[in-house]
Amino acid sequence: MHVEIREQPFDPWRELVAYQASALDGSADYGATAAFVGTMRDFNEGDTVRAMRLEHYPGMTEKHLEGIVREAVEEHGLREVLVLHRVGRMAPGEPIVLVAVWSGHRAEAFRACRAIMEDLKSKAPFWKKEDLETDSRWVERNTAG
Amino acid sequence: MHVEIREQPFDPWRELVAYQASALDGSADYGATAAFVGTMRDFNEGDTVRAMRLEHYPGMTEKHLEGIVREAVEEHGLREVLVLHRVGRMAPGEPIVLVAVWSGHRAEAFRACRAIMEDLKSKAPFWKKEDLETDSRWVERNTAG
Amino acid sequence: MTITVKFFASLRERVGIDERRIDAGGVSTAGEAWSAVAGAEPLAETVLIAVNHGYARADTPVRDGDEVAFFPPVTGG
Amino acid sequence: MTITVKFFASLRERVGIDERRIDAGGVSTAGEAWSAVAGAEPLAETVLIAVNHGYARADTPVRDGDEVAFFPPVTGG
Repeated sequence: MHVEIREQPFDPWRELVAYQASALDGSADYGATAAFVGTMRDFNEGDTVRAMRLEHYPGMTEKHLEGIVREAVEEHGLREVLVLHRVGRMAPGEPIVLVAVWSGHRAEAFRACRAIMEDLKSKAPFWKKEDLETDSRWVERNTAG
Repeated sequence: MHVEIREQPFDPWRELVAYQASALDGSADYGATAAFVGTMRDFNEGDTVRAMRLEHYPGMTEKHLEGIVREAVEEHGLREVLVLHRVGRMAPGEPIVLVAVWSGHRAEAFRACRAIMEDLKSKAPFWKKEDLETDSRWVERNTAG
Repeated sequence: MTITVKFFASLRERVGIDERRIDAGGVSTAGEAWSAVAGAEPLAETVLIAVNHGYARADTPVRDGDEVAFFPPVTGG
Repeated sequence: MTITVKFFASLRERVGIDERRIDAGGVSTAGEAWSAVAGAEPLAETVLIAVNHGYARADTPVRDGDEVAFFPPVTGG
């Protein structure tokens, strides 16, 4: 299991491949991999977004994400989990979050990947501030899953 | 949208990255990517599996998968979809199927990725025959999602 | 004036036929195409049927030029 | 004998404070830690509270050495 906060842009698929190679290389005991990537859009609530700043609570954020992952592993019997989340200043098109889950069968993989994302969005301490054309604003609330 | 049957092993994550680069390059109008990869396991129903042969119905399989994808795009308002499925002789650890979905928000991406996989597993004409230690057998039924 | 009949996977092995062209005369449904090729072997409930690459039933009409396929439950993915 | 109080995101901007250490004397709950730093500004229902990196409530006890944080609804992912 691995959870990490990144201050620099990352390629989520390259990270997934590298993690799979290191944590699962040579094993053929998992049948399902489910992955989700959230990407920064250039448009939100009717406005063009030029850039975004993602703030987090160092220490609590990592601890909370590790708790989410541990719970998911126990509940769904997962083989491996990788969670990466960007913080700092970022541009449209850049990945914000990667959640990847490896398990024996597809039902657990789908359920766990989604459960981790929902918990992350509703409880992990991250906050987005968007730079619009002329001013900036805090995103007030995440949409329901 | 792209659907393809492959007779040779493929790297699903490399395919996903290549497809995203060609079909979605430069756009920041999607916020969510959900992907599923099914991998051949070396163990099934209590037996060690040495190899597998995947048979399909050329013509009908592609047509059915294209129908599934078209329906998912309409129902969930997807931005892009990529479906690759292996056929022929394969070894444990090799990817069998990739379903990748791009959409505006995460709810549609998760739902559509799973819906495409469930439909594929329950209706697309593919059949698996497993080579065990001493004999071979047809897989009789897919597990429920 | 022919109908193409195909069998897949375990059903192909059991019936012992991959593909056969039959005379369309006297064959008006998918079920009749089965009987024309498989003879006395009954068409089991679990067998899936496709006509021209779309799912069908034993009573689905078939005609000259059609392709009828029979196969066991699918196990892809 | 101190408690560390932190504010994040829009709440940090509104209160105008990032982090402050306060005397633990006379502060026995997270809500009292808020009042000790934010003064008359009421602790809104929507504000989330954490004590030592775990979610808490206004009446959660705090003591010397604890870290108490206040922040708006989270918007990650």
